[in-house]
Amino acid sequence: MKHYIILTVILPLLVAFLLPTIGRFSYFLARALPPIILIFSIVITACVYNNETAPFALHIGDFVAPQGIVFHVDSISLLMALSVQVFALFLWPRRSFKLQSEQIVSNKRYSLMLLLVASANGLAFSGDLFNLYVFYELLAVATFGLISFDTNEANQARFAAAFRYLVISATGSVMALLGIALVYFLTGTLNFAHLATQQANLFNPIGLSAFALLLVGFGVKAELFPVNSWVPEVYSAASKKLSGYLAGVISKLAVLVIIKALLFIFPHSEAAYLMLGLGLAGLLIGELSAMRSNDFTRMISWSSVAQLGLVFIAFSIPGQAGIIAGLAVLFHHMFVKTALFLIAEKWGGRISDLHGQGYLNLIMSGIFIFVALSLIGLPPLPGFWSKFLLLNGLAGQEYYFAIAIILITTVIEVNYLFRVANHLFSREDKPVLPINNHHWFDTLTASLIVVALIVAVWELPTINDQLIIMSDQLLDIESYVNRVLISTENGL
Amino acid sequence: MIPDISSILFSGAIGLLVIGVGGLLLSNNAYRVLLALVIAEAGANLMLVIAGYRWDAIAPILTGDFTPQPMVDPVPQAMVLTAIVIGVGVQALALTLIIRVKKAYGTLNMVEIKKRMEMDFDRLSQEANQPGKLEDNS
Amino acid sequence: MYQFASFVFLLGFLFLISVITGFLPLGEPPMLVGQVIQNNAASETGASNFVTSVVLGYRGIDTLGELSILFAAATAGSLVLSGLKQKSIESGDAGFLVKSASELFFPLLIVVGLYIVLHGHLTPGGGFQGGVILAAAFFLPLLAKPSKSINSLALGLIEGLSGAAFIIIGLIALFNEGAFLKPFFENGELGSLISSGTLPLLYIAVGLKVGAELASLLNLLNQEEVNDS
Amino acid sequence: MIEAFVLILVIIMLAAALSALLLDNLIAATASASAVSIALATIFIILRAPDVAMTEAVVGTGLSSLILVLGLKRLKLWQLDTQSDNEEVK
Repeated sequence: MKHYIILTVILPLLVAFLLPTIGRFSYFLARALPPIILIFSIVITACVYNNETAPFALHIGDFVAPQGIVFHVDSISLLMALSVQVFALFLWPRRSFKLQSEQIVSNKRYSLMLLLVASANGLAFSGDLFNLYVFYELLAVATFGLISFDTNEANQARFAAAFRYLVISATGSVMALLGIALVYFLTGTLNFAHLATQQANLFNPIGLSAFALLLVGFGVKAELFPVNSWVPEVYSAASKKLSGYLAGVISKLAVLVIIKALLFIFPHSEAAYLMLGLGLAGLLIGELSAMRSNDFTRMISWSSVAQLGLVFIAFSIPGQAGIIAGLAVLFHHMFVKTALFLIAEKWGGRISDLHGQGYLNLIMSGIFIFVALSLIGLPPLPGFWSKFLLLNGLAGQEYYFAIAIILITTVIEVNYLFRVANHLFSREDKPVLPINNHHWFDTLTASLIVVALIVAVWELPTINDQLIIMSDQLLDIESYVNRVLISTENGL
Repeated sequence: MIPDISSILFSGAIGLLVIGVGGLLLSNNAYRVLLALVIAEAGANLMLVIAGYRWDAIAPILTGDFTPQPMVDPVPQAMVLTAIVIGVGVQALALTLIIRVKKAYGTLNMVEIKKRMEMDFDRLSQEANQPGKLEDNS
Repeated sequence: MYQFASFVFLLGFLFLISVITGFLPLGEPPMLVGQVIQNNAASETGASNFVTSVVLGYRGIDTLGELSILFAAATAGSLVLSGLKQKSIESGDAGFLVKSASELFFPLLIVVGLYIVLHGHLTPGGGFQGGVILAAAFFLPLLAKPSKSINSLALGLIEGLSGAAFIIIGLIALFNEGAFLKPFFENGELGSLISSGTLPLLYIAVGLKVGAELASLLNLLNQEEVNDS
Repeated sequence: MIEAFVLILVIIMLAAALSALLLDNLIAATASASAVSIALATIFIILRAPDVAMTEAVVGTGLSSLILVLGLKRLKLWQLDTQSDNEEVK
């Protein structure tokens, strides 16, 4: 059973390779196959999750670690993979064409989407630095292709946005490759478990620089502060469902990679301070820019930068408190941001154009109010608990400066989110624009997210237990090393 | 007179990296940004190969009578193989994007492209909620 | 302002990596992983080129990811250019020299490319290098006769099937041997052409895939826009 | 002896890299970028990495330059005359 978890990476790749060819013979098959594969890999992931076998290490090709590549499967990576696949299924691009010639284009888009899912799964599981780099690049290339697809030909900005994103991302990749080279210079290995045993070699300024280079490199997708100028451009130019997927789910996988690097390569306070500083800068810049923007999409893009800043601040708290707070903020943001981008699908223009829409579309505006309240952190919504855990952890470390900034930015958050709410329910005597209603499936997905958040309030103790289990597994480096490096013969 | 080999090699890698990253940051022409990217990637690759180099060792290929001798580390070489091919794929994709940007905006100047893009965003933002816009289907 | 900030960053970057490399020892790598691979690779994979055993054996999934990146780049590239009305360049045939050279070199390049692919586990070279040469071989006639175009259906078929072949070899290993991409044929005699288990098969798949992807990328860039306005 | 050889190669490589960014003519810049690859491939051979050297030579010098040249042609920048190119560069 254990080895079949790799099918979640392999099968999407296989189908993606064959999809353009299949599509030439049967368009129906090409449309039906990707969701079937996604459901199949969801079933596999869920089975492994329920089987209580996790955590375990999967040696690809049965080569003994650290020579071979290892997939390390634990609760957090299974949960991330599960969310990647489930969100992909719900945010799957709808059919857009009827013309024969354009079906091919549509198939290519499905193909890229499958590559995106496969690489995200790979990022969740992989336990090897260079393998992570390869999956990260695959994710980037698939993203560039998906961004530059739009049915609205008037949207020429998407190419410029994709190109500028590519330049930033490629610069980040060069930095990450340099970081990998430095790590290899110092230790002669790339396996995380093996690196953890070599930490003494890395505890010097060179190790810190290697970590900083990796942070910048992998931080591009995680919307980290100095390399996040692509965020509002890409999310404005790309389709909103894709933006929701990138902001909600994909950025979290980049965060997970950085956390792994922090725990296994450089678990020292200097690295944590670096992350804290960059996170605070991202939080401030994100919230201030969100307040200044007049466009709904742009506003939630900047707010996404700010939220990921919060995630980095949380993970920079040493010890278990930091991991728990970070995971809570991370999962909360995953749901909330996806819902916000689903709302932006039809309301993506100027905020002032939205006035009066709340009365026309009560469901969506209700969802918006609920999600906004959770994002701000109104008790007893899940957002409150995640922010509470974060502030608690910061207070434990006496980072009062960070607490002050978080509280100030919360006020800013209230300001801009309620500006939108004011427009939605404004009683001003202006004509209400006849905006199309959201597609029923998007409304359903957004409602499901709200239901999930409400259930989360009832199930708080269970979630707390799960978070503790996950953080225990992440922090228990010794048994991680044992699982990966000690022989695997009995695992078959 | 001649500096020792390690400083020569390292300065080669550093030079390529700095020239490449500098070009990425400071170039105004989109095509030149692409060339800078090629150079920066070459520098990172050279760094990786240097990481596996070993004095008085042979290339990691068994020849002759297959007696084991000290060899240079094969792992970074395998990684560089992968990185080179990845680089070429990204480069080709970047070129297609440049072609579309040139077609759309008629310029390769990065500042100009950014300006035109922001203008497009403003226009899209205004049009997004106007009646009669295309039924978009993402 | 931006220029100044970039300049400062660049100076800092230069200083940082110069200082770092000053402390790095050249020529004395720790060889933690590399040494073990040198001791075991010949018996575990049977390839005398250790880079090949790392690329296809120990790090096989990296290579799969890399093939996917090339595929993604070709797919995304055609998606980017798909909105343009385009056609093959119609600038007439190239001169006599290019035409006869292409006819002369076409079989030669195919043979060289296949040789390099097939001997990847013995000598330097392999699927990537050979694949690039194969792509060049199929692109050469296009340079000579620009009005011709590559059969995109056949190219797509090779693209899809060779990539699938790599994965299916891995899946056979998963279902028979219990681990993805585990080499499963006899290793054979070290240094002979038919040796090292499934690695040559994998390299053939890699070569075809790389060749097909790069040929389609070159074909994509060799079009020209129709001026409709 | 080998030091002198490597030194010359590195100097050629860095000069080519600089000229790829500074030359006004984009064709010359592309040619310089592929000169970087040639020098780099030679350095890889000296570093006992024949596989990498071969890939760098085939991919970096051949394929990558071919892709860049095709792109230049398509961008209508394939002009040997620097004068008209200047408008684009500045």
